[in-house]
Amino acid sequence: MATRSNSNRSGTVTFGLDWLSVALILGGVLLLYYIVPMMSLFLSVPPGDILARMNNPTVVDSATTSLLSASISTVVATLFGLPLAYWLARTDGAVTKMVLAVVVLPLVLPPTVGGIVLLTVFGPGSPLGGAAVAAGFPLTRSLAGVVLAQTFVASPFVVVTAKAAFESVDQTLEYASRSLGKSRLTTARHVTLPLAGSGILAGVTLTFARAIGEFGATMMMAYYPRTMPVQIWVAFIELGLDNAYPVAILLVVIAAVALLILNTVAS
Amino acid sequence: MATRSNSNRSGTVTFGLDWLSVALILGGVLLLYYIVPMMSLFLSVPPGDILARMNNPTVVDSATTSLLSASISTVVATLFGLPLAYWLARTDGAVTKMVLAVVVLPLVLPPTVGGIVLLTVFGPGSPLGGAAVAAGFPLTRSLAGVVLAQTFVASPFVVVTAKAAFESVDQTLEYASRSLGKSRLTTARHVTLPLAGSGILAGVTLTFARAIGEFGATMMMAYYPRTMPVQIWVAFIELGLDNAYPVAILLVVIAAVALLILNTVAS
Amino acid sequence: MILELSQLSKAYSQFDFGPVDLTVDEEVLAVLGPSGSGKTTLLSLIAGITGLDSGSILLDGRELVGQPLEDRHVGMVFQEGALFPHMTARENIEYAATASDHVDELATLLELEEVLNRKPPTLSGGERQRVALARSLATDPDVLLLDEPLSSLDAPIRKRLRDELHNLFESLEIPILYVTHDQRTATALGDRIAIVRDGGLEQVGSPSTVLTRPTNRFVARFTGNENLFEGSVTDRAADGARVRFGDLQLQTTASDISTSAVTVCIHPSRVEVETPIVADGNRSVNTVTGTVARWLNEGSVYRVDIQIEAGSLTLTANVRPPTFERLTIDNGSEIQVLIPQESIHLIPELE
Amino acid sequence: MILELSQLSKAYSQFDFGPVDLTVDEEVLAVLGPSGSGKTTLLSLIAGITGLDSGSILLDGRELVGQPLEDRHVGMVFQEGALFPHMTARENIEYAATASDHVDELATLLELEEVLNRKPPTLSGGERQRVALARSLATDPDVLLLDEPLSSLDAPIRKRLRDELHNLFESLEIPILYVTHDQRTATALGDRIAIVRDGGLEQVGSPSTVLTRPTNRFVARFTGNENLFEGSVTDRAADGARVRFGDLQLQTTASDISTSAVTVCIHPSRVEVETPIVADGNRSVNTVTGTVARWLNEGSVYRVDIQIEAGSLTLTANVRPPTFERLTIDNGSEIQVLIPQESIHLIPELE
Amino acid sequence: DGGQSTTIAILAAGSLQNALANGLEPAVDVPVQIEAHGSATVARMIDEDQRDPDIVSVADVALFDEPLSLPWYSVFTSNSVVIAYNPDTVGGQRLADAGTESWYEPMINGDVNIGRTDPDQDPLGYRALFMLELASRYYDDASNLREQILRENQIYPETSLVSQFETGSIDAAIAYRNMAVERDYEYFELPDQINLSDPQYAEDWYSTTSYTVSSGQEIQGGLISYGSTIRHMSDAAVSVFDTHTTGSYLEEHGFLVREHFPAYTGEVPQRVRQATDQSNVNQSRLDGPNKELSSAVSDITVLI
Ligand SMILES: [Mg+2]
Ligand SMILES: [Mg+2]
Ligand SMILES: [Mg+2]
Repeated sequence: MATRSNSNRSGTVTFGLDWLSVALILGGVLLLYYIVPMMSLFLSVPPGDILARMNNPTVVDSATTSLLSASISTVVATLFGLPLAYWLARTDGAVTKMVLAVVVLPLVLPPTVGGIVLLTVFGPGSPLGGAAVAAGFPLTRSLAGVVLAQTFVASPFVVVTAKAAFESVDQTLEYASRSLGKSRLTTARHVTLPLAGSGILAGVTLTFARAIGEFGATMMMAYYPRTMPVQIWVAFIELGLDNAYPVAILLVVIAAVALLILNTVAS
Repeated sequence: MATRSNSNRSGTVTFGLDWLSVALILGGVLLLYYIVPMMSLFLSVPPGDILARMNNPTVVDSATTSLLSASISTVVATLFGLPLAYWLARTDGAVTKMVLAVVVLPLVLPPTVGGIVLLTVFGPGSPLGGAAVAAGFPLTRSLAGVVLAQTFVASPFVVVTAKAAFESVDQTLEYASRSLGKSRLTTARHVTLPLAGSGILAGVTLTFARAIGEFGATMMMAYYPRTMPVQIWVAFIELGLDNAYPVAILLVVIAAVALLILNTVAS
Repeated sequence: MILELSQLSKAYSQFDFGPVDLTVDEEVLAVLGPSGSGKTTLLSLIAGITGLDSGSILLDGRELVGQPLEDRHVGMVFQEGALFPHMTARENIEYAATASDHVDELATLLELEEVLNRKPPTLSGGERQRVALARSLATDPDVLLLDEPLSSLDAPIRKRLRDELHNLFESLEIPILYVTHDQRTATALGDRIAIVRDGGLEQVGSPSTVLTRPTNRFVARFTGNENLFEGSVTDRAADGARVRFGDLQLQTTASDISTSAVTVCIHPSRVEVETPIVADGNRSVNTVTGTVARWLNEGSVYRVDIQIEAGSLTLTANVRPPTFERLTIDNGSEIQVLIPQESIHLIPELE
Repeated sequence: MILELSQLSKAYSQFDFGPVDLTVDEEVLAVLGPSGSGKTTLLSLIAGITGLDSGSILLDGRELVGQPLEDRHVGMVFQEGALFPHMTARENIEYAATASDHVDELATLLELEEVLNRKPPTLSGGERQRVALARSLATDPDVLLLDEPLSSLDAPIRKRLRDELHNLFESLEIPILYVTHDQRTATALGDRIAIVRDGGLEQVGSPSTVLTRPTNRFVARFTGNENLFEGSVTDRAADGARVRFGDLQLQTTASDISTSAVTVCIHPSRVEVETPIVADGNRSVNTVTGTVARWLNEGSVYRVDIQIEAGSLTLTANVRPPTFERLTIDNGSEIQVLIPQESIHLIPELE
Repeated sequence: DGGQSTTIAILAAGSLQNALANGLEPAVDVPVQIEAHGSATVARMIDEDQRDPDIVSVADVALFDEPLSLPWYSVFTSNSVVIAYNPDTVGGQRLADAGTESWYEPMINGDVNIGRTDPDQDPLGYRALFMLELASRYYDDASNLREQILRENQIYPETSLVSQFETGSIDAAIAYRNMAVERDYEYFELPDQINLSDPQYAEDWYSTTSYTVSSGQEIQGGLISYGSTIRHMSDAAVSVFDTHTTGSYLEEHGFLVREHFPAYTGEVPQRVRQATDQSNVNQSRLDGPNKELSSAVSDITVLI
């Protein structure tokens, strides 16, 4: 019997190893698919050009706007998204599924269309937008507009990811906290959030990355103040790729550094 | 003592309930922020207009292209992304973190810029793209181009989400399967994947949604064959919003139905 | 403090809990039952973790139903401790403490000084449970609920902690519900024991009553009464009934049996295989002979299955190691079995 | 089949396992130790779940080290069963089965026919463990490893399953390692017992040897020997040494004690408080008197702490309920304690 | 020939999209693929090798010299600058009330939110500036309209401008005539002297205004002229180009076809000239003889 099963089993090994290699190759190919274009981008510009742009006030302004708006959008998305994610995580049923569907829908809309639709709601011609303009706080062509656009496009990620993170926190710990006389808020702050931390961080990371890279909806809601993606587009149209690539590289570097800091500080 | 603690505790209650309401309101506001623009989109067009577009061959073609390309992109992203996600989930250390960073970076790049960078790698002028054209399988202005663009932009979501899903599968179950003499592949197919199923499904959903809504990179890589986002763009620059909205609504409806079917079939 | 539960009930899709009526004074009530019987549900309802369908929970007259769990002042020690894994032991206790000097007091009481700065994953099971207990006590609860705190512990630690809890519980003057599936823990810690089955109370009483006078077969089996036989009462007298089961006919001291059909219940720890020198004239003993069919060394005790010669009955006896060795018991050995009259408990069988 | 482990070792950041040498024949080796002692690590190394640092694992001469776990043909029953939650019981077993008729055979053997179509979350703990066992056996393993399969079960079910396993194991002619932290389970199931502590083997031997002749204090305490005292040998004779501890001086049958300093070890189940009629002339008994300091009803047995009058020693005795009642034991009662000479085990204390 | 397939790819200015898709495409037998972006984007995409169309058409022939440098092109149609307004908004209504003759008054008063495109990126953007400059001179009671009316916050990208206008975010837009015609916007036609559509004012009048874009180029005012060229010569391309530059669809879509169109610049391939001449004769659309008007129609001179 030992002989039978041994031969049988060694057959499985070879097969299994082959498939393991195939799997690793598949993953590697995808990784290359991310890396190669990124490398091509970085190699296309002499480092001097990038440094030169770092002194260009327009670029600096757009970098400031991008960092600021993406940070605010991420904070807003997180602040508003975590309660929604928590509710989704702790509830079951048809309503939950429908709400989750609603959260995913903004992703389906091309960002440009999303931006246009946001205009109908927040543009100066809409009641809400008009009132905001009257109050001296216009919701388009302003940092607020950038944030509204980025939040619409990027916030679903933190909601979906944080939902999964909250689901992984043992509810018993929350009951334990509350049975110690702590309110829901205290419990959320001291128990649930820290424990869902790494998952939430992943969602925050995705949201920040998507927000800082957002172009279509931002362009519609707020061509000014210019974010880096808009600036890249403008640079491209004005003087072509050689002009646009350094800004794109700066965007990638700034975003990478921001994400690195975010992930280092948070963990 | 009972009196002291009672008053103490009822103070906490009021506070807690208040904050609970605040949290629910925050979540509700975000939900409204998704729903209202979507409603405004749907209400802006008489249903007849939408039905009329469903007979327009250009729109039908673009719907077919979108569904097909987003499906292929999702399959490709999943096929290549799951091994990567699995590796990320089962490995720790600096390399893992760097790889995860690489996965997130495509999100940072504005999609249009991503599309341009992909052109430099896969365009007819590049060695790879040239060879592909010579082989009769052009990587731009083709379904392949659409898939390449959508995959670049949308695949990170399935990787990040599936990683979390794989992490939630008890590794003991994998050991149990392998100790029963099953290869890694058999174990992955019969144990890990089904158990990570709902998380992977969430990632697949995000990827499909993002892929079918992708515009910037797709437009650069493949203006033809037209996907629905490109068709929306064309309709818009032809005759403005009234012309574009019905197509946008169709896109949302088609994507919602596709996601519904995906989620129903999968679970 | 007194805790009064009345008509507590909660329906699940696969399981109905209650209605349960129960009053717990300043005492330890051990809640004993198999897994899935509703022990944890009972605690969850009292703590407010699970909402109830109907019923009332009065704590010194204060109605707890409708109050959120954070306002009930009910301390709960969860099965695996439910310590916050991102906080040290000290932080866990401090998080709960109403006064900060409380922490060190409790740490001393529960011998936790050494581990205060360690995080839960690095604590042993016993340390974890003591921290969880300290954390619950730090809130000065009006009621203490414990959900199988010892079930995951190693035997020697379990034994030691059980002793410590015994002393601690006596010093707390609040109602304590202690859930366990281990009959020995329930017996050792409980002032009273409540046997739970399928969401209802089967029997509530002192440990010795529940153990020696179970009211039905389930309680009997769950408290280790392995010798259960269908029998019938043949003769009723003032000083006890005679009962027939299999081919045996034995004298008992049972006097108030209403039915003829009974379950005869003889705890293995009360079956003797050796006559003591301190023979006691007042105690009458049934004597039967049998053959050893099987034995199992269980460490502190040997479990010996004895085939009774008068019939096809198998009686299980717990035999102490010295006795086992002295009688050189082995499969097939003949053995004399002594069953004290008062050790035969009769459970009336209603149709 | 024979399993030979040599110099097996594995270093973790907080814990070093091994080096361990162990040979397991076609027998049941119960591996007993506290949690965190390395029991699961031992099984993981054999199964190939954990890579080892050094050492060799020979199965009938075949080297397992370096082989992936799927090729080792080592069956493992995980602590909580590790059943695939998305498959029914039948699918779990079929997944593993080399031949399909195997499934029904095993289902019959382990009495699983009724539950084959149910999914793991709906199974009781005992059913779950039996399915896990059936699944492992379906692969016809060359070695069977079981990691505390009974630890989460209710007492009555645990007892029943233990009996079933006992019979099943006898029919399998392969090496079986059965990990547990429960001394009674180890004693009942093991042909031999290995005591594990801090990643090393403390003692390997038959259940009665390990229980009555522990080689050190740790083994003694872990096997329930609560009466451990520092003592010194005062007199060595061919038929046994005399030992002094506290103010007591007792005769033992120990004859090969090399040191003067010893730990005196008397298992509570071997301390008697009643003289049997079947007194045995060959067995000599030490008699001391004491006062009951405390007693605890543990269900099948009373644990009685006895203050020995001759000194400040407290001796714990397990007393059967009938004896307890017969002697009307209570706090403060005077009591005569009988300690058979052969029940006093001396552990040499090396400096 | 140069075409790899029989499908002809046209990369064109966004304002041509509708005319090409619904006017040209049905009128030709050859399958065409139309892609439209802002004219500057079109030029960039070709210059950066992201696009390789058979025919390229832009709304500003200056782009054919820089960044593109193409050997020849045809100027085939014109457009005019109009003021489109949204009568449903308060500001739009004020504009409607003011009427064609004094549209600039509510703008000066700040009662109207107007939108325009970026003069640094888009021909329509600087043409709006030229129009206002010319209007300041043309209307007696107007002066310094550029300074009085223009704010930076009126600038939107081309596509966004339409969205803003249609969603009521802006009351009025400085737009091309064809956009207003095709989409049924309410609009004011402006006098030929300021609408940049009449060749007779090009040389002496339109050219008196200029704007320096951010890259330093100074752009002079001139006629709005759409230029087109064939990049990959083939029979199919020539046939499409012919209909594209001489078809009657242009007027139907609100473009202005002047008598001297199409006019050629550079070394025009003979087969192209033959094909288009033929069409013009057959359709009798040209009143006068076909002549090269390069000086008149090269409306924009790029001064470095
Ligand atoms: Mg429970
Ligand atoms: Mg246990
Ligand atoms: Mg273990």
